[in-house]
Amino acid sequence: MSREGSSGAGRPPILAVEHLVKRFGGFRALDGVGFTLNAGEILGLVGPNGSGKTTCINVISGIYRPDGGRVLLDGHAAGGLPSHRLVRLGVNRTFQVPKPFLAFTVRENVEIAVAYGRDPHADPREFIAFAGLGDVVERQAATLNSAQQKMLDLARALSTRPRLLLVDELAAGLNPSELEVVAEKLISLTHLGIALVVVEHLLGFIDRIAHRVVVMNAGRDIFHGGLGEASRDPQVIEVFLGG
Amino acid sequence: MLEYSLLAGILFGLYFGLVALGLNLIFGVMKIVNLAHGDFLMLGGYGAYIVFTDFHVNPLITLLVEIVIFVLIGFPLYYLLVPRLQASRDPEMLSLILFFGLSQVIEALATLRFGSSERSIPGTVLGDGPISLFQQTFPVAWVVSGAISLLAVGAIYIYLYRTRIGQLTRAVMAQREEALSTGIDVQRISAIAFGIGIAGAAVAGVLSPFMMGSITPSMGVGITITSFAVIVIGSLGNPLGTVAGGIIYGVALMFMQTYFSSWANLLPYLLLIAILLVKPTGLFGRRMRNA
Amino acid sequence: MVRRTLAAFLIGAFVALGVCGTSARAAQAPPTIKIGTLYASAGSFAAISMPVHKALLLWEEQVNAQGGIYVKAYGKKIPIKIIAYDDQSSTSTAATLYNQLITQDKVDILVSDSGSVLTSVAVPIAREHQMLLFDQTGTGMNFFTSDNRYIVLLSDPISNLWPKNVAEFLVKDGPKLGIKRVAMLYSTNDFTGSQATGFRDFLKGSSIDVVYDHGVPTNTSSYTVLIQTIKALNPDAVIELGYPNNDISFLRDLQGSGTKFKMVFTVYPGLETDLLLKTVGEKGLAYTYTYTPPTVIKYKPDYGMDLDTFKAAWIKKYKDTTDFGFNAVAGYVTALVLEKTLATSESMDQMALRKAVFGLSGKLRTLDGTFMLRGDGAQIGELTPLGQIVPSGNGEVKFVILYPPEAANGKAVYPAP
Amino acid sequence: MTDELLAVEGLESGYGQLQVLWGVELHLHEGETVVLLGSNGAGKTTLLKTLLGLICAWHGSIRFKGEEITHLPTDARVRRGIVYMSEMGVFPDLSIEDNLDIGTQFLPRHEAKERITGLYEIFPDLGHRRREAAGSLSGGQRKMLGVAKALAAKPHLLVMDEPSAGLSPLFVKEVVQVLAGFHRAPDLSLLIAEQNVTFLEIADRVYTLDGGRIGFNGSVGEARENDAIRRAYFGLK
Amino acid sequence: MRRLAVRPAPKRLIPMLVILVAVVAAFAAAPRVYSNQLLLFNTIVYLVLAQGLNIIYGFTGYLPFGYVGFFGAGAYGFSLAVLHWHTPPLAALALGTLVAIILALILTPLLRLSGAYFAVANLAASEAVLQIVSNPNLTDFTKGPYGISLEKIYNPTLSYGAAVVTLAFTLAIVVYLKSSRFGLALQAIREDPISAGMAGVNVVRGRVLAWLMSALVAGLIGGIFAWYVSVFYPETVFDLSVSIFAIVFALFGGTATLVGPILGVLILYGIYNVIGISTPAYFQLIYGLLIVLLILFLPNGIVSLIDRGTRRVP
Repeated sequence: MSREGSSGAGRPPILAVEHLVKRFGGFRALDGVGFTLNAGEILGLVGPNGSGKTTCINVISGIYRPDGGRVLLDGHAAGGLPSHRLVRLGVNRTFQVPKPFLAFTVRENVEIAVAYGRDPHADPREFIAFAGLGDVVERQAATLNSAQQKMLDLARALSTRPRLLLVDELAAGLNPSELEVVAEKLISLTHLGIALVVVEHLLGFIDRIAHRVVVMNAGRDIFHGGLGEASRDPQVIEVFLGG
Repeated sequence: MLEYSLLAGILFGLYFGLVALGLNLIFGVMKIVNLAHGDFLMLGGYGAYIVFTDFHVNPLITLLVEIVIFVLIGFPLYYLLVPRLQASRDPEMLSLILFFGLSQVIEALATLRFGSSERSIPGTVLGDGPISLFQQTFPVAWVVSGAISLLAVGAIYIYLYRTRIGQLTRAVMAQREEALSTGIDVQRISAIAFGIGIAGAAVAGVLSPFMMGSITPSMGVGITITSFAVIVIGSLGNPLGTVAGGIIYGVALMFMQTYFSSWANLLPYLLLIAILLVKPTGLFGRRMRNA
Repeated sequence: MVRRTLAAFLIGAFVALGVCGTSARAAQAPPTIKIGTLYASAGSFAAISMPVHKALLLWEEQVNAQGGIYVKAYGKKIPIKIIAYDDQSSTSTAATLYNQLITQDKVDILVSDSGSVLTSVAVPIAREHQMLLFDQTGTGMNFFTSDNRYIVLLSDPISNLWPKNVAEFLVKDGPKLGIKRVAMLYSTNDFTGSQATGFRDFLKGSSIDVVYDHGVPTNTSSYTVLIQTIKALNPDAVIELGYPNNDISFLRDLQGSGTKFKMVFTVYPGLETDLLLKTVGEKGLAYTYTYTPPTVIKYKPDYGMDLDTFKAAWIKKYKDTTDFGFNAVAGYVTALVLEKTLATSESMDQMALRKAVFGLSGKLRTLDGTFMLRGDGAQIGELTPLGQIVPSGNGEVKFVILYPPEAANGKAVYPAP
Repeated sequence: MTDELLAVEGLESGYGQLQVLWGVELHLHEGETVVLLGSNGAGKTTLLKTLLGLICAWHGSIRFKGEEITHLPTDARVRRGIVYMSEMGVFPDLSIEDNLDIGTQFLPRHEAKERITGLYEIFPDLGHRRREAAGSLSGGQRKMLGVAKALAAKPHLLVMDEPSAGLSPLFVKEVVQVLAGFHRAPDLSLLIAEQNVTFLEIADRVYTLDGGRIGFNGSVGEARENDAIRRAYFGLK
Repeated sequence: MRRLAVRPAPKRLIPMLVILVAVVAAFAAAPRVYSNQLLLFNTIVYLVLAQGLNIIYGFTGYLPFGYVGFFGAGAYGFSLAVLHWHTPPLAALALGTLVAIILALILTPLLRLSGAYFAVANLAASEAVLQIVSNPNLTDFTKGPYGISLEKIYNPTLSYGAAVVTLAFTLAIVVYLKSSRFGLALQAIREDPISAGMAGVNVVRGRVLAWLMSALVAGLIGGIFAWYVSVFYPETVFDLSVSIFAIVFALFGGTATLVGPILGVLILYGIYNVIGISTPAYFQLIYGLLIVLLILFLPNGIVSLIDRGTRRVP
């Protein structure tokens, strides 16, 4: 099994994760995960519950410090940096359970991220419109429904102008037409050179957008390649589909 | 001297475990900080004083009556104050202010009724002469208070672990949301815990003239702050940890009195800060609240 | 005839003038003399503040019942009015209220609250507004400086003088009784801390050995372990200097732990005898030493009620004697000094009042002894003798005065039985 | 209908000023198992919590066995036999035994004991570890305990909030199997709010909830044939 | 220069500046009209403390029950500089403030705690400082329990002026926080620290800066308090009720606003003094009841009467 992504023209990949370990007490949530990702690429991160997908994103986005292994951004070590430093380096993310600033309006939610992001000259309206929240700009985030809150999460993440976007279960809970819109939006981001890691339960959605997948189980990466191949891999079938 | 300080610290600490027990029960069940805790203790003390001076009733009998009375007071008081508080934005913080206000009201009423000078009950009421324990002699009040504290803690243990309501109380303490979902009448359980909490304060109050020499209406604030230190040392929200917190506090205080007397008051605060920084859940806490 | 007419006319004119003159002076006289003061109904100083304040109120009632107080500046009796605010034992509240009394109520006389802490904030305020501060019991040493002319201490001696008689007794009579080793335990506040300082100073150069000298926080409520520590040093005398709560706890724990010292001195059994009797009991006080209170010595006053009359008046008004004691007497002494000051001051100007108060120094003898001022306004009279409490067997106690020799009326029972 | 167990009519509710449910109609008969399909944020939890009285109903009525219960407190509803299994389902800090005991809070002591003994027979894994904290169980076992705790209350209507949440497909199947064992028990009806279609295996009828409104209401077969549902819940294609 | 993508929309800034100027001007002029200057002075002290508390509680959600510790540290820093090194008052104020800031730096680890834990630990910290300052073993340095006397530099006019300047400074900080992206960032931290980090906000730095700012104003006004009253005991400047008053005033008005704490102090401290002067016997009772009723019926402060989400109020 190859751990190498297709790295282009000698430039280091935008993200490289090597032998990443994260422990909670005696439990190894991550137990030596590794993969790489290039600009403009979408990587699907799939695996059963508790396999370490979200933990992996949490480590890459600076919410947890890694207990072992490395996170490289453009070839430079970035493991254990605080979130705001990573944001400056071009990393951002959405949350499985959206975490907007509930007392703020939609506009304020985005404005704060613009102001502290990589492009303070950006126009917050751009991101609000992209996320389809143009009609609720002055609403308090607390009054949005959960789908809207997820999109607000995405808008906030994008407004720091990330080069690497980690998307944690954005699709869950969206209806089919919404799913299609979101899929197209995520794909459109790759045209800007943004690299995406997408964690998702809905395999159809992953199939629709991801160039490659990494299948995780028990904190390890057990498969790298296309989703089609994955569904034929006996090990993947065993752990993921439950035999 | 070492042995004496240690033993005295344990006896004294047992009593302070009792003093703080109710505060911790209330915090554990409803996550509110009862800053009027010391004032309920003070009321308990005056209750014993009045009954003793006017009717010559032994405080140990008053103690039993007060348990009933304070539980009964706790009920309406709970429904008057707490549900409304819990509907607010930041109940944990606002509870600090609300109960500070209540503490002012209680102190004011006590001053109007009892006057401001020290009151006490003769120490001989609990028994004559000092008692020998492990070749050391202690005031009888300390031994009686220590024993009553143990009884009270035992009663709380039985309540929590051997009765149905106690079991439901533990459920509310553990996960309030899940308790609501399970159909537990959380308000009723909380009201009972509130009653028991202030009754615990009252029991400690009955003993306070003996343990602290005298009582005054203004004694409440100091007691509340000390109780805080004790429950944080033992772990917030874990009533039985309070006893251990009390003993650690008591022993540490007695050692300080013996060897660095003028710094004795600094100790509980440093202990409290150190424990919070090293292990915010207290020495006997199980899990971290909040991130 | 003409002469007689002329004389009558002249006399009439004089009388008229005189009447006019008198009426002119009477018109200037205010309807009341406003005395501004504070008290603490709650908080840590309530216990020492309320008795003092109640004594002032008792005096106000008595004086006004007789049509007021004689004010020499106006040459007549004028009713008094006590304007009193509750500072709740809070110094910041007290400060605001002192200012209120001076600037809004424009009181004629400013009397501080009881105790050093609540008096402290009044000291600079009075000085700033050039009001003479009638300091009742604020005995803090650093209130009194040679450059501040706006303070007089009325009812208690400055705190470091308090233990003079105790210390001298130990130095002079101690060796005869076999007292060599002394332990001192004090509460770390201004009042008792200053006494500890004074005590140390008085013992300097003597043969008495201080084997234990430690402060404890004022809110200490448990002395059992401290008593054991002291006991291990085997002292011949133990001096405990504390507030009422400290003395009560100390004496109760002493009794409770069954420890006997040959001599124990505490502050408050003498000052608040009823309170200590009620809280500690006759047994716990038996054969301990204390400041002999004015309530016992029964000085024959040259001025004002004697103790028994005062106590009777108190009982008549308040129906309770729990807080009748040293502080009640202190409040009454304040009243007597005010009375006498107004009766002798040429004008109501603050400096004239000061002159009048100083004029009383060494001449005024009240139920609290002789009033005597140092140049900076500190009280150095009214020193209380050392006494020993002797049980009478009926729930009451008697005091035997031991020192100074001229006041003594008995011998020390040493060691205590 | 005489055997109608639960009748919800015109139900509206929400949080603060935010209305979540809009005129919900839902009926459930004795012994029936109904799956309420809905995506995240569709209002499933709000609906269940309103049924239990954990959230006040703004409008509409809830009747249980013909009795109006719209304004009863939660404990009164539990006493009448509506038991709720939340997403968490258990008290992780309490022991397994405590959890089951608390489930039986409204039963007489002797009956409670029998009931728990019975449950240990059905769930032997729990019986072996009864003194351990529920939090020490694996995700699947914890869900089983949740089911057992809810059953301990002797429900007539067991209302479950996403029993599949946080479970791997393997465990979801196990939960479905367990529930299948109770399915069609004469005195037990199930109302299961889910987005996982695996639960349709044991359903008699299906409702869908979308944006706080009931969309589809029909048999499992009809649901499987319905185009919109297929697209929404059976994958993208 | 970085263009501010976030407000200040000037329409928000102007009403706040008007309020600031009006309040400061009123207190600067008041002693000419009303002669109980100390009451005015204490009002300023509480205005500064309530706003300082607003900076840390309103904007970041930490409730410092021992806030008075910084006040006391400032008062003692000032006094000891004057007593031991004969520092002129203004320089001593700087030193006093520095002492408060150093104390805040020492206490920064407490920011790892949350909710009641932080409140209680902070309370303990201020009590601990009191115990150290008032210890008789340190009498040579701190004057121990015997208190401070600074009669030589007593100057109520100048110190009142300094208090007015401090008030202006403190209100300016709050205006800045209300209208700047930094203030918005602090509120973002209060709402959700993890999301704030993902919005690019340096969470630790933001909290510590807010903590130091609130310590700074408390230390400064503490020093000025020492200067103004000139005679005080350790218990005076470490009095727990100072913390509680500041908290109650700020909450009563409404936190995370400029006007809330101002209204809170003016109304409640006003009532406090009126009761204290008119019905002293029932003073504590009435005041306690007032607090209870306030929390029960107006838990989000007076500004919540104007607007439900207090973020729109200046």
